[in-house]
Amino acid sequence: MMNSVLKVENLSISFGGLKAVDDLSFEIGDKMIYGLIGPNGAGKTTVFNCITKFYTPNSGKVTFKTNTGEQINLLEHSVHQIINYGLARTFQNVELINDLSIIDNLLIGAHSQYKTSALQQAFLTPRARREEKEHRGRAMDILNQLGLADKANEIAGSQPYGVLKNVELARTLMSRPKLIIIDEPAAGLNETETEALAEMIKKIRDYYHCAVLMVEHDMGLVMSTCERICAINFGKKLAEGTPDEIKQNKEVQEAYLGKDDDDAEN
Amino acid sequence: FTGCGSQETPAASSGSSSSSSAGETSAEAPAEETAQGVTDDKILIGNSAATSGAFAPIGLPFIHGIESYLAYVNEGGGVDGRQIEFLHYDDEFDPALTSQYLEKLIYEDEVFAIVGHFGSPCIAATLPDLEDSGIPAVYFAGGVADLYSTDDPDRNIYPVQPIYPYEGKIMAAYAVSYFDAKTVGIIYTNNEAGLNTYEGIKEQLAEYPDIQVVAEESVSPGLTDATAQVLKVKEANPDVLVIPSLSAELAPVIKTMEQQGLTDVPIVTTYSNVSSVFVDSNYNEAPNTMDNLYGLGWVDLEGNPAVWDEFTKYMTELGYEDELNAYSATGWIAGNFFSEGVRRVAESGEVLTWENYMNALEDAPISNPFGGSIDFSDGMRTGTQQMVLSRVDVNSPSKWTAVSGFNGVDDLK
Amino acid sequence: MSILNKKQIQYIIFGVIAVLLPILTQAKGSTITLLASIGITAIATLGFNVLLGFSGQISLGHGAFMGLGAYISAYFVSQMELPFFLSLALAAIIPFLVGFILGLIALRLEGHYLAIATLGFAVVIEEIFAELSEFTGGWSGTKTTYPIIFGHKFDKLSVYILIIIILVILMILTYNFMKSATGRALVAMKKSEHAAQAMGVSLFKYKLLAFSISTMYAGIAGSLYIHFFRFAEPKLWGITLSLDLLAAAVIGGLGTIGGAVVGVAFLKVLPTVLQMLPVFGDFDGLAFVLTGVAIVVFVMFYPRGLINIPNDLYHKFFKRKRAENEEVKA
Amino acid sequence: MLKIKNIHAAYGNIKAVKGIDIDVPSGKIVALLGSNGAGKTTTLKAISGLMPLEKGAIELDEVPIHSMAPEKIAGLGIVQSPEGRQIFTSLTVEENLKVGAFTEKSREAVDMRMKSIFGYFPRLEERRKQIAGTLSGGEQQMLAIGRALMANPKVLLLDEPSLGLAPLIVKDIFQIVKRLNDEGVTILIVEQNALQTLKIADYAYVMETGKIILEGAGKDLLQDEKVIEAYLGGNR
Amino acid sequence: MDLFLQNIVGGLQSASMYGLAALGLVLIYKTTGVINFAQGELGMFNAFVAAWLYANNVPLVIAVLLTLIIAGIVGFLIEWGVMRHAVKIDPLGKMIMTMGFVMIAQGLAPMFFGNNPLYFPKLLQGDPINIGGVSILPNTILIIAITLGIMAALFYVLQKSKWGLAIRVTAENIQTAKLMGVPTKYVSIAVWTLGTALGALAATMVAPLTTVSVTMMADIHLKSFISAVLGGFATFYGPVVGAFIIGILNNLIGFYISSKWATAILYVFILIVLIFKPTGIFGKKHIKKV
Ligand SMILES: Nc1ncnc2c1ncn2[C@@H]1O[C@H](COP(=O)(O)OP(=O)(O)OP(=O)(O)O)[C@@H](O)[C@H]1O
Ligand SMILES: Nc1ncnc2c1ncn2[C@@H]1O[C@H](COP(=O)(O)OP(=O)(O)OP(=O)(O)O)[C@@H](O)[C@H]1O
Ligand SMILES: [Mg+2]
Ligand SMILES: [Mg+2]
Repeated sequence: MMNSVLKVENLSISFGGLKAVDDLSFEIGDKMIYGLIGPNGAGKTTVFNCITKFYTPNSGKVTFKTNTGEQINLLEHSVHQIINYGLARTFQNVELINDLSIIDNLLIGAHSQYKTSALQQAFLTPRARREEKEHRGRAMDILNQLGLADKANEIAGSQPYGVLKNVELARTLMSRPKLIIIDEPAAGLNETETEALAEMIKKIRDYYHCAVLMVEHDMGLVMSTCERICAINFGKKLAEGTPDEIKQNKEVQEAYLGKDDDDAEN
Repeated sequence: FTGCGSQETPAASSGSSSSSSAGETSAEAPAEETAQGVTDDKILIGNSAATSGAFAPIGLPFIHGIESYLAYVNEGGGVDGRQIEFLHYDDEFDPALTSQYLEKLIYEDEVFAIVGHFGSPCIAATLPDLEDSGIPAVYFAGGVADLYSTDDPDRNIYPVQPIYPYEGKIMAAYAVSYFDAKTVGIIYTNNEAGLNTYEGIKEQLAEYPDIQVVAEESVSPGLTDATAQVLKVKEANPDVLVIPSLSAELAPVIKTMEQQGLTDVPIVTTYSNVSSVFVDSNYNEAPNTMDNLYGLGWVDLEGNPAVWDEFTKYMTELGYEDELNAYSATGWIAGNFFSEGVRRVAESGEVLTWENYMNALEDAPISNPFGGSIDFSDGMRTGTQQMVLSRVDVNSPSKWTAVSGFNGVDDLK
Repeated sequence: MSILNKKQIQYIIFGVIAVLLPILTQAKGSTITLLASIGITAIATLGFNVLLGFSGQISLGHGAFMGLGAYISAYFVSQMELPFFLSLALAAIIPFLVGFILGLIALRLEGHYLAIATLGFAVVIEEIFAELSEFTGGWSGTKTTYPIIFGHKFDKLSVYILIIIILVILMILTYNFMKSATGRALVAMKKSEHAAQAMGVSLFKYKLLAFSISTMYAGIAGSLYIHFFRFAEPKLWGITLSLDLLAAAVIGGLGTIGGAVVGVAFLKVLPTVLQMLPVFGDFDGLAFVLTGVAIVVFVMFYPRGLINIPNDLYHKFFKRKRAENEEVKA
Repeated sequence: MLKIKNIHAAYGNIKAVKGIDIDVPSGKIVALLGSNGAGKTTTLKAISGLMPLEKGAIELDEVPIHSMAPEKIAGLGIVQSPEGRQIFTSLTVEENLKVGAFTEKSREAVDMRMKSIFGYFPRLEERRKQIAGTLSGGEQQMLAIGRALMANPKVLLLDEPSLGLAPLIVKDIFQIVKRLNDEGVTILIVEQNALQTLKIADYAYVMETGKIILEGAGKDLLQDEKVIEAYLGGNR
Repeated sequence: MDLFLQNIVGGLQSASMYGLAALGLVLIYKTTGVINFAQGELGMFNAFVAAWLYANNVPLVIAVLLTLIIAGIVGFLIEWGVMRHAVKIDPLGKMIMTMGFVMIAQGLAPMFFGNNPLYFPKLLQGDPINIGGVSILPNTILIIAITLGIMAALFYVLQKSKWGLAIRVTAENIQTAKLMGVPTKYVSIAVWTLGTALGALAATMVAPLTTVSVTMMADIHLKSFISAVLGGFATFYGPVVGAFIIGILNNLIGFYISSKWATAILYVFILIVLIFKPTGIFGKKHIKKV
């Protein structure tokens, strides 16, 4: 048994008659970059939503190893609690607060870290000030790491898509996560940008010591960053393995990648 | 905190601009100066009343009635050579605004008197301020119970209109004595006016041992349908039905009565509805019910044709010919009551001070140009206490005819 | 210069001016009444702004909470003879708790549904105000006096000063609060519930918090109202008042502290000024119509609120210069 | 056919497009490439009339269209599949498609087109009654493209059509674009996937910070590795 | 039993008017996201127009038709003159603008038509018809029929026709709707025109029950808003059903429990319903996928 941070067992959910996720199991090791791939509508985003409790699955178990090393079943907790245990996410359609500055957006990511009460904050007690300063400093560090420091005070809404995706990524880090799950981080990026993103994801993992669960259609990114990949279709697992194993898998090729023949670019 | 001290002590007997007039009117007694707002040729009075928004249909005619009366007086040379000038602010029926404008009137515009303070909540909210200031306040367009008092000779408050609870008593007394009723039904509006009148009705009915109240229903302001209430009353089948509601609620109630076939029970309602406008705008939709509709009146518009003509003439002259209704008539009355006091002061040759003015008001009963009179002596501050009962009569010009004389509660026992 | 840029300092300066100006200019009583009325309503609007401007929920029942504060305060001062400040505190705490309980029930609702639920509450409360005559004086209303604080009997001006002091304190607290983590959580919740939840913001908790805080402000405003005007009756606290709070918050500038004051001032001063003008004032009802027109026009041209006018003007006049400077540098 | 002449456009103080010229000849595929925030989307918005011009002109068959209302421009046959999908989330898939054909009077034509779109994207047919907001990201993208096709456009503007689509479907998309073009539709396509795009494009423009910095025939650019590396963020 | 039914029938009449007003409200809301606070007061103003026409000897039916046309023009002018130019303003701001219209309508009505309440008759005169012990006015039947007819027409248009689709997409995303060639301008003009006319129709029907006065629509407007919320803004039948529930319950509570507490009890009831159905009885939760 490997040392896993997240273990999904027999997860199922259906909408009406549609089985969006069907008896799916997989497991992510500590500080591992893990890929979840599959055709459109295969159920990837739905898996994310189940893990983070935006949806309540019909059955299954999601075990997460928290910051304190405790094993908990995420399904027994509610949406806003998930991040407290060290699991943060991004969204397929970027969900930032458009009229706040980028640094404020990051601070929202640190929400679960604040210990002072609303009253203390209103009265600007020394503790509240200290705390605010500390988180602000941390946010700047993260922006520095991700090369966004010069944009810290820009209003999020005026930034191009690519930047916003990175800000969302940065925001997850504010919660000192053990695992971040990211939905299509490379969508809308060109190849150079995607490569930079690949580096960034690896750096995040190394620097912040967290595991990454990623859904992505850009096979360049997936194959170059992920240590293990799970391919699903119709909510069911097609295959799981190393990037090479997945690339060679006939079923995955058929359902998702397409035959290698005209893919000269790969 | 001293900044406002000067404002809190109004010049009860000293008007800034009036020292010369004092010398003229009573050269022998230079100690006495005219009150604020009075000059040689002018008396400034004022009020605050809602003339916009939902209450404009009442406030505007009322103000126009006052203006008409003053035009009438001023055209005749004013009172004792003084023209009466009238200042008015629109408080939108918001007590906070009333309070603000009242201060402006008393301490900044320095009017001689407040004439026709308007609207129950606005009156209630500012009554303490009025009393504190000591300024004569004549006529209140509203019937809040606080206006009523019988034992305070120093009170500078002179209500003229009937006060709700008292009107309720007269209503009940008429209902019992005129219709010889044994059972009474009541439908009242669930607001300040309705509830206070209702309490007066109940109080009076309690005095008759053998009278039974068989239905007490309440309607909410602005309703369009009173089926539940009317059916309840219909079931109870009272000898007479008392509805102390204003026209906005009375209209839907009688129309529902017509629809539900409850057309033969006599209805007694408040004086506010006794106007041609009410009949004109409702009769066609509820003819059978309204043939049995009676209303109190504290004035008899047709009883004194000379006054009516005068009233009509000046209203028309000022361009208010569309507003010849009960509200404008009350404005006229307000103007009349105020002027009467000034006239009396002038006749007795005294200086126009608040003190003298108020004494003059209390001197003798003041008669209402449209009938009836009010006595302010010995601390009586009760508003009108005698009322007539009229019945809807589509053939008369005012659409109502009196069926009784002016009676008070005691007269009806 | 930099210290003047601090919002808290600006609010204090505003307060000092609001107090000194009428005293120095020897303003008349009615001006003080107007200013006090603005101050009181601004407090309630400030709270309303926390609810609507920051957390994005609409209530049409806040007038009722103001009424609750007013009656509580009058009752404890006049009937129970408690000190004024204790009554004021109760007039803040009890509406806070009632708001909390109503919030527990109503906050499953959103948008107009919440608006109507709170409106329903307001109607029921109004009915109760009218019925509980021992406590509220029923339809005839209730009266109380100017407050007596530490044996010192207040008068109109001193109550006004008290109102401004409380307003400024609340402005500062609200500002701090809105700039804090909690404030950001509210804003996040308003803009994207999903994102907020994923970041650990409990929608329920924060909606409830915003709601109860705003009802608390309304309670404080109500208490000050009754101790300034010394009279209250049930109709005062109805939907008209709630809509006024809503309008003031939007016209002044949603989600801004100063906007609450500016919006209320606009709505209160405009009719008074229009009435004083020669032609408009003489024509009955015209001032009312023009107030309506002004609301339409100002919202249309300043949808982000009147509070932004100075800023916009500043940009209009200094912008060009700045752009030129930058051109030169580049 | 579609000519863009020296247009400028800005969001408040932010100048997003600073004087660009683009020519989209009839029956051709023209690609508009460039990095994030270059102003590509803004250009497409300007063509569709959603973005007022500060300066410049846009002409369709010599007729200026830049001061026309967006719905008029759509009526002329210039139809866009916008960035970020912008599907109507509360409507069903089928209703979304019907809105796409709003300017079409004939019912049969609408039914026919819907059928052909279901041919391109069978997934949409399976989900015709599903509320569009609950579709997966890729499904929504298919719907956005399908909806644009429903209008039977003369000029089709595609803003990053391959975004969020699985590799297999991406291939399909480019094939569909090619096929539409063969059927006579003029196409202006914005894409991050520069290599694939250049393969099918007749001509391409490259934007950076609001200006065109490079243009040329698709094949020529594709051959020029330096260009691709420097401006298009691609490498082999 | 008769009394029970009589109470229900009595409620239907008011309910229909809440329903009609609610339809106008929902129509405008669905397209523009704006709660038109002025719906009732514009209706009031138009009722004055109708009463004035009638008083000047215009035949009743023509007076009503003319009024509807004038109301339509008023709605058109509001959209064309003001709302259209307020593109950048969020619905909340627009809502406040409609509050400005309330003041304008309330202020202008007495200026144009005087301060007296005016008379306006029922569309259908005639004595109550007795059906199984329950009496009902022909006019009441007419009002109910009109309401249900308009509801059905709107339902059909919205759900089944291309224009219904146009209305819905304009409401959801006006920019993209334009991109699809939907003439959103006409859509908003059409709904403001129609919505205002519906308000006026409701007002001309209310007029005979009360009188034509500045305050005549205040309660109706409020109840129509509440009806829409109770039934849910999602459909056109929801608000009408909501209106009928309110109209009928109001009477039943008034008759069987207490007329004094009827309103309060009704609101508590609505509050409870909303807790269980947070988007109204026929409401749909707008799903936004993450
Ligand atoms: N709330 C819902 N109601 C109904 N169907 C849903 C719902 N959410 C998702 N689905 C359906 O479930 C399937 C899985 O959706 P999901 O978003 O998980 O796909 P995905 O793998 O993320 O696809 P993509 O790569 O296109 O984003 C899709 O077909 C989608 O239409
Ligand atoms: N609504 C807006 N408000 C302010 N600035 C904006 C807005 N939309 C875009 N911008 C800015 O305009 C510039 C051009 O943006 P545009 O969306 O046209 O770029 P793009 O080439 O489509 O980029 P991407 O590849 O990210 O889609 C960018 O600097 C962006 O930040
Ligand atoms: Mg997905
Ligand atoms: Mg773009």
